[in-house]
Amino acid sequence: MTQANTAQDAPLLEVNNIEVIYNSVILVLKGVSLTVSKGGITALLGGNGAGKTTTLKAISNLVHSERGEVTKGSILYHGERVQDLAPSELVKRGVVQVMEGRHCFEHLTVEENLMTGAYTRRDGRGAVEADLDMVYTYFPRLKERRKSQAGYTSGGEQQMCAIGRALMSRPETILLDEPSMGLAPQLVEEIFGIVRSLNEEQGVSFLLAEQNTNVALRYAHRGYILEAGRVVMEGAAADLRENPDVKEFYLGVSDEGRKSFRDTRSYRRRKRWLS
Amino acid sequence: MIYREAGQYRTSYLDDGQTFPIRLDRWAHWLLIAVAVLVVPFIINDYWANAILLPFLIYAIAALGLNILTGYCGQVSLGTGGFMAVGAYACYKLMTSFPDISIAIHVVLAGLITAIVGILFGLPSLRIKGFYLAVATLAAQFFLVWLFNRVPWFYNYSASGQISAPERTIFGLPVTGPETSAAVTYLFCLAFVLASAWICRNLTRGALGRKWMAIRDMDIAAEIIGVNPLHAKLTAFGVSSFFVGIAGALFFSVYLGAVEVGEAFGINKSFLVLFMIIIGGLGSILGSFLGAAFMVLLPVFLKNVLTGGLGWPTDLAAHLEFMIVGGLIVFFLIVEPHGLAQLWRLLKEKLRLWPFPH
Amino acid sequence: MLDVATDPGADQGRITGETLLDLRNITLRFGGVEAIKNISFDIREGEIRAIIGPNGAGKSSMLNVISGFYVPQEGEVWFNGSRRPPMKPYEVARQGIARTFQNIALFQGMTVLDNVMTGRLNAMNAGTMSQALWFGKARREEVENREKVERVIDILEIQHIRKVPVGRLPYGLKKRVELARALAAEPHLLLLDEPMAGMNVEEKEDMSRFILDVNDELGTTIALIEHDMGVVMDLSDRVVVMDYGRKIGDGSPDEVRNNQEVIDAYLGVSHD
Amino acid sequence: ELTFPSLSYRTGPYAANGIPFADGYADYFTLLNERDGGIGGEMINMIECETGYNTEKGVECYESTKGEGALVYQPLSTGITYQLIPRVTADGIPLHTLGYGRTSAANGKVFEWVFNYPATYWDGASVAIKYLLDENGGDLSGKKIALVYHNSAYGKEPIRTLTELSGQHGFDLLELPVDHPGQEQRSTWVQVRQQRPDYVLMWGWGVMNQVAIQEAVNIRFPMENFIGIWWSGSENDVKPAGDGANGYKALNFHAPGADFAIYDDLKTHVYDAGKAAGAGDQMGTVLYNRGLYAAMIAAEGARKAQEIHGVSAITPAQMRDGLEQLAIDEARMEELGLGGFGPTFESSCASHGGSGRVAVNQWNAADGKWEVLTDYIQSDQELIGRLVEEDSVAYAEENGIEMRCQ
Amino acid sequence: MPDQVLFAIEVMLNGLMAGVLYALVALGFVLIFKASGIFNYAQGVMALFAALTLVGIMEGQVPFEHLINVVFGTEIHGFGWTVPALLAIILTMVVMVIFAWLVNKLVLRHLVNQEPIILFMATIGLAYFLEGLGDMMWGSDIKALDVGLPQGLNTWIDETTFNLFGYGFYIDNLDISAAIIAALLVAGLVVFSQYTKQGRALRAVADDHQAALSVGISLNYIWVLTWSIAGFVALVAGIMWGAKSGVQFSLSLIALKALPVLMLGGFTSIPGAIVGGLIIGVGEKLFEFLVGPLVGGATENWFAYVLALIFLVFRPQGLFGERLIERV
Ligand SMILES: Nc1ncnc2c1ncn2[C@@H]1O[C@H](COP(=O)(O)OP(=O)(O)OP(=O)(O)O)[C@@H](O)[C@H]1O
Ligand SMILES: Nc1ncnc2c1ncn2[C@@H]1O[C@H](COP(=O)(O)OP(=O)(O)OP(=O)(O)O)[C@@H](O)[C@H]1O
Ligand SMILES: [Mg+2]
Ligand SMILES: [Mg+2]
Repeated sequence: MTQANTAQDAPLLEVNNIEVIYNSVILVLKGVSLTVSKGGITALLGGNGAGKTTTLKAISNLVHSERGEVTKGSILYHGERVQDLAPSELVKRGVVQVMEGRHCFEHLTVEENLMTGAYTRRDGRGAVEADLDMVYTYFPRLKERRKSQAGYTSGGEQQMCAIGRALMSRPETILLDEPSMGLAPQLVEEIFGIVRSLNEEQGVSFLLAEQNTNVALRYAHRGYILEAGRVVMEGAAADLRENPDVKEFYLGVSDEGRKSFRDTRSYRRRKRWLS
Repeated sequence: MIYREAGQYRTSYLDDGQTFPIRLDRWAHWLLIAVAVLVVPFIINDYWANAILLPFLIYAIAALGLNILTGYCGQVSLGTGGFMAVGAYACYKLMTSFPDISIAIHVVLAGLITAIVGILFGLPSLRIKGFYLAVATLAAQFFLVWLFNRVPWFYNYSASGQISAPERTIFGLPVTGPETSAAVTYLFCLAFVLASAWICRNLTRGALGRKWMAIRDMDIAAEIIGVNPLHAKLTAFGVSSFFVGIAGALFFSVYLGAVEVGEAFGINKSFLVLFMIIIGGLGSILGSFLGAAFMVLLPVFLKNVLTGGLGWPTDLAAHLEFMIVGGLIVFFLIVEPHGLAQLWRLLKEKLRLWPFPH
Repeated sequence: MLDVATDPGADQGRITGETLLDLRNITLRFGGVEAIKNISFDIREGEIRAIIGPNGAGKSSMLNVISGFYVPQEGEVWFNGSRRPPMKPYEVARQGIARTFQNIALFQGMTVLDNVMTGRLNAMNAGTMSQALWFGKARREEVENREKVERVIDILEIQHIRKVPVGRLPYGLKKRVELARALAAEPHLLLLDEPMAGMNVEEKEDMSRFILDVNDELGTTIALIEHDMGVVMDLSDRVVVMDYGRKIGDGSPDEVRNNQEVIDAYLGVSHD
Repeated sequence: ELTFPSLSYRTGPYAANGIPFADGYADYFTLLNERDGGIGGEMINMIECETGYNTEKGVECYESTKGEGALVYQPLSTGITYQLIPRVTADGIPLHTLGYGRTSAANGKVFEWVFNYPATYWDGASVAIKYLLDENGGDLSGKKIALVYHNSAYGKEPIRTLTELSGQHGFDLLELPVDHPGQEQRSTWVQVRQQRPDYVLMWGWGVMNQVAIQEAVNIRFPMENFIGIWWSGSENDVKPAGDGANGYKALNFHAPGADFAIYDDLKTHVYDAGKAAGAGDQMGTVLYNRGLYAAMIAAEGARKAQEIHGVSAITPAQMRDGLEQLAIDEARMEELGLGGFGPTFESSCASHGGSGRVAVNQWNAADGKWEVLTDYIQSDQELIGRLVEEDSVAYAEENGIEMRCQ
Repeated sequence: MPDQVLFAIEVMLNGLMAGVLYALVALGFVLIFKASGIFNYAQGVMALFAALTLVGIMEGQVPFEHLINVVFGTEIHGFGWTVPALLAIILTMVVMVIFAWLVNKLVLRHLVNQEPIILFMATIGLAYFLEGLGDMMWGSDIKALDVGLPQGLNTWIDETTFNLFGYGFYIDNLDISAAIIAALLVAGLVVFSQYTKQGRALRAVADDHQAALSVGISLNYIWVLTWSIAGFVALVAGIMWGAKSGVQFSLSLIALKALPVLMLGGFTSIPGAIVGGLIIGVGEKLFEFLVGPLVGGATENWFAYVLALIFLVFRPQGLFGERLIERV
């Protein structure tokens, strides 16, 4: 949290009290509000089914393609209402999402996958090639596999491919859905390293939904905790890390230091804020 | 407020697996069957039987059959017409070779013969998947039609090349041939429909049904957790063809009385039944009925409204009918891509939440 | 099965049984890519065996070899003391090997209950006729197996979503349902491919508990791929480390943790 | 009121052929209503019902109209005919299949309710050969005749007759089936080109006709040696091939064109009154005339029935009597404004098949119209009688029908 | 050379030509499948509609003439002008683009991210609609279509081969033009789909609608584009087949001839459509020539499928289709 602090106050993306309903019957988000400040890294935390993915999809407008709808509230980007824009329009404005669960184009080669990321760009071949090289330096493994069909690469390789693809559009804001999932520990650190350097060097803002709370809170500036479709806690990342509940339930450390996974005894425990 | 699950407890696993978990549904279902069996036969006339109910019932059986294969097991088939033809010709050969045996038995045997043919043409499904599999079933479709047209033995060497159903009775009442009464043919087909629906329901709620659905949803994973794809696919082909064969036999013997293979069982029939199950809902027994109703009843209804009611010239009415049917298909898909059955289910889900939407 | 006291210290590195599965000199190639290069290791009866390694190292491919989905070009698989002849995956499953998948492979169109019931398909063999008429064996089997499945559902705490189509579930729950499906088969050997990806610590703790319980109570042997080192180190008895298709380490968690090659290729900084 | 249903097809694959027929059928009845106030004082109520050439819709049409006192059905499709034969027999409603349907229904002893005059497919086959015999000075031995046919019950109809005839006259018969719908016939015509038959006969329908004629033009098969059955002989079939089709021949049992007195009446009472059916642009085409002709026979049957039974509002059973005692002679046709329009024929209890007299027409591409080439030629009644007898007796036995008219 | 061999060669050549014509229809399917994973059942009807529109424009027909006459009691029969072929083709193309736009706007947009079978169903609805609309707009009579392409036996080939073998081969001029046009189309489309950005986007869309949206590909744009191109291909197919048989309802049934071609070549491969067409064309003609007479003929319909089936058993994704990704 060094240089980024300076620009952090201007809100870039505002989500005000949105509700999302799938199939017009399943209410998933029950009033979620959050802001992503310009040049900030914002983490969205929460258990399975809390609605992180749905929030990101609501922002990028992909909920429509899952028969979901934002029924209440508003989403503002640069102060402008964006919830009725087509997803491609949003990408043009610089918001790109890395979807949960890889979603590579299976039949395209890794390199073609990356090139589709540059679909909306108009700044010429050279710039695109340069970025391709940049992605390859971030993920050397991709370079090795660049001619194979993405469908036949390993889980982690697909994850890198999806992230690389998003980088290719030179976004202003990236919505990252569980980037660390299925990646080797070393690579997780690397990816967050990339996030930080993009953020600091190029001013890219991030909204990242992440289960790996530990790492996420280490890199983020701000965090929101979502439970059952509601924001239950928010604050600066550093503060959250100190919160005893967060510590116990999200970081897996209790007062005595890190617990062994063998030590967990009971299945049902209550979170204090949910009583 | 009546439509609720709450307060209805189930005490055994069998209870839990029953077809209609909600009491109101169950009652509605029995009421419907009671009306179909006890009331309709007394008020039915030739028009309702021959023009509306018979085709509806018979197509419902065919749709059930195809739904097993395509809806439950995920194998796209465009050979329904050909398999119906097998049922029809098998039934014809049986009827004429063993005139003393009950027609009901002939129909079932025709189903079994079709099942064997179906299994045979199902063999390529082991290697060929998705839309590509359609080629195997299309080969069946065209080959079977060609065969029945080409080999005179199948139509008993009649000069016309058509097969026509001689009169056969059940309990002394004619069910085939010219002298049938509306109520008898209706009840005969209804009996087959009810039995088919019940059997389909049983098959799809048990182990076999789960095998099929596993293959449909993800065949590789299914194989890895222990489903033998050969067995699952071929049983689906067999069971499916069995019902389709029965539908074909009834279609020929009870409904039309005389058919020519190319005309009655052409590729259009395959498409028609496929449309029924997609519109009605893949992998849904109710969907088979809804789809059959949609594709059989809607055109008749539109025609009666447009020419009978509004007095349009028949050609404009027919064109408009096409446009409306097409438009409605698209409309329903947009409202609910998973077919009428799913639409119905969602409606009920909403009803259950009513009056508090969330 | 709940709350069984286990002494964590004693568990680690415990003596386990006979060799259950032995992989000998496995080599697997896809066209030009050599995904597995001459790897051998064994899994003993009753142990929790972890397989770790960087992305694309060939871990999932290894599981696929074990479950018969990939046929290695070279090498032998010994199971239960005898060499396994070439087999179809479903035959392997019938020998008592169940698994979960890295990219969730649930049956999207079915409810949770039905999905878990598919785990019991191999135990259900009523004839088509009996099933069609829902009479006799089919009916009996359904109830018996349903009971077993309900136990698994109870253990994994997914009762409340029993009737929900799996397509609607969030990622983490899907993983749990997959585990339930594999468990329902009452396998001898359970293969888990990143069962805890996409879970937060709390959920991982739950999952760990489930895995330990299964291992303790039912004596199920478990092979586990996981990228969370905490989990791997805490749960497993022995660890194999793969890198670029090669085996670079094999031993107790402690041994592996301190192996320099492993640190370089995979762990980066050493994890506690 | 006299009810005549018209099971037409103005949509579907054969719409182009169904429309003119339905128009002609309708216009004739309109004319009778407008000019004469119906038949024998009873107005005509024509109910049109769209079948789309689909058997199931045909059944629906039949069931929905039969309750309205329908006097005679003209189903206009072989498939629907076969459905309806048992049904009309049970319901006691006459069925007229004008030059199509089940040939052996010509035997009224077996098929009480079915009429297929004035000519059948077997008559057609016989006349075609007779005509060719004529052209060749009475000798066809050593000649090769190809039959290009729609691979269906309809297309296979003439084979039996032609086989008999080839035995009699010593010509070779080459059978060339074309599968429905018949858009691609290259291999058929390459074979024609290789085998060099002297003549080609065609039993085609729908798009098959157009493609066959186009292909024949392409391979430069002499058009005058190419003869189609009456369902392969409309303007629709030849026009797409343009000038190349000039000289193509087709059988017909009525005349083409609008040079008949009745057209004057139609013009004043129907067209100019804005009462023409359909788009009103089909006058004088072959199929329009055929519709007209079918309606004329139905009307004459009704008239006859009224005469026999002395009532004006006849029942279907009385209509049957009328149709069964129908006698169309020159004088009557002249009266109707249709002098020379069709062959004369008489029917009786035993004979429902007409006189079996058929003419050959030829297409004149330059003028864009069909020309009558020959008189009505009598078919080989002895041979056809025998074949009809065989087939209908088999049907009677199979269905336990007792012979009537004994 | 013995006669039988010469005949067989002639049959084969004609099979090749027929294959090209099948391929023309199959191409339309391939395009849409490639760009959206949709099996477009309406392709055949689109060919019919395009051809009807072309003839209608050329002959100055008033759209919905019959309907207007019935509703308003008027007596309209055409504008009374004719339009030159080239201009009519351009105007028809405009109509097809509008059609593509409407399809996207009214149908596809609402079905993003649905399974293939559902999109397939939507195209069935479309086919029904278009079938009714086409007839209502332009009438159901058979229309001769002549855009000036030569038709009939090619004399040059006939004479040359006659001089060589003593037997002149029959090759239809129309088929030769079709072959040339098909070659051009295929070359163009291959370049478009393999080597351009839009082509890549097209294939991406077919793989995963959501992911395509997420990288900023506008499905609307891609779909209007491909449906327009498919409309163009349909028009070409309509012209070729229409010239053979007149423009009429049955034209929509040519789709059935394209199906085995499509499956054999692979749903996603443009060159596959051509190669598949050639194999099917030659295969079915030769089979009919050699075996047909023994079994009573008319074998072409089913043999095409059996042939495709045989190939598929060895290559389940078709000759050139993309390999099915089978992984867990
Ligand atoms: N397409 C859909 N239709 C119906 N319900 C859905 C759909 N997608 C998600 N849901 C429901 O919405 C809720 C929130 O899901 P979401 O995927 O947003 O959670 P998440 O926080 O991302 O969880 P995870 O960490 O497991 O990814 C879940 O209960 C899920 O069942
Ligand atoms: N069916 C296949 N065809 C071609 N290449 C394959 C196939 N399956 C796996 N590979 C390749 O083999 C290598 C090993 O893949 P595998 O999925 O086993 O990796 P992994 O160790 O599970 O990695 P991750 O941790 O990322 O899941 C990868 O480079 C992958 O691209
Ligand atoms: Mg999520
Ligand atoms: Mg893996």
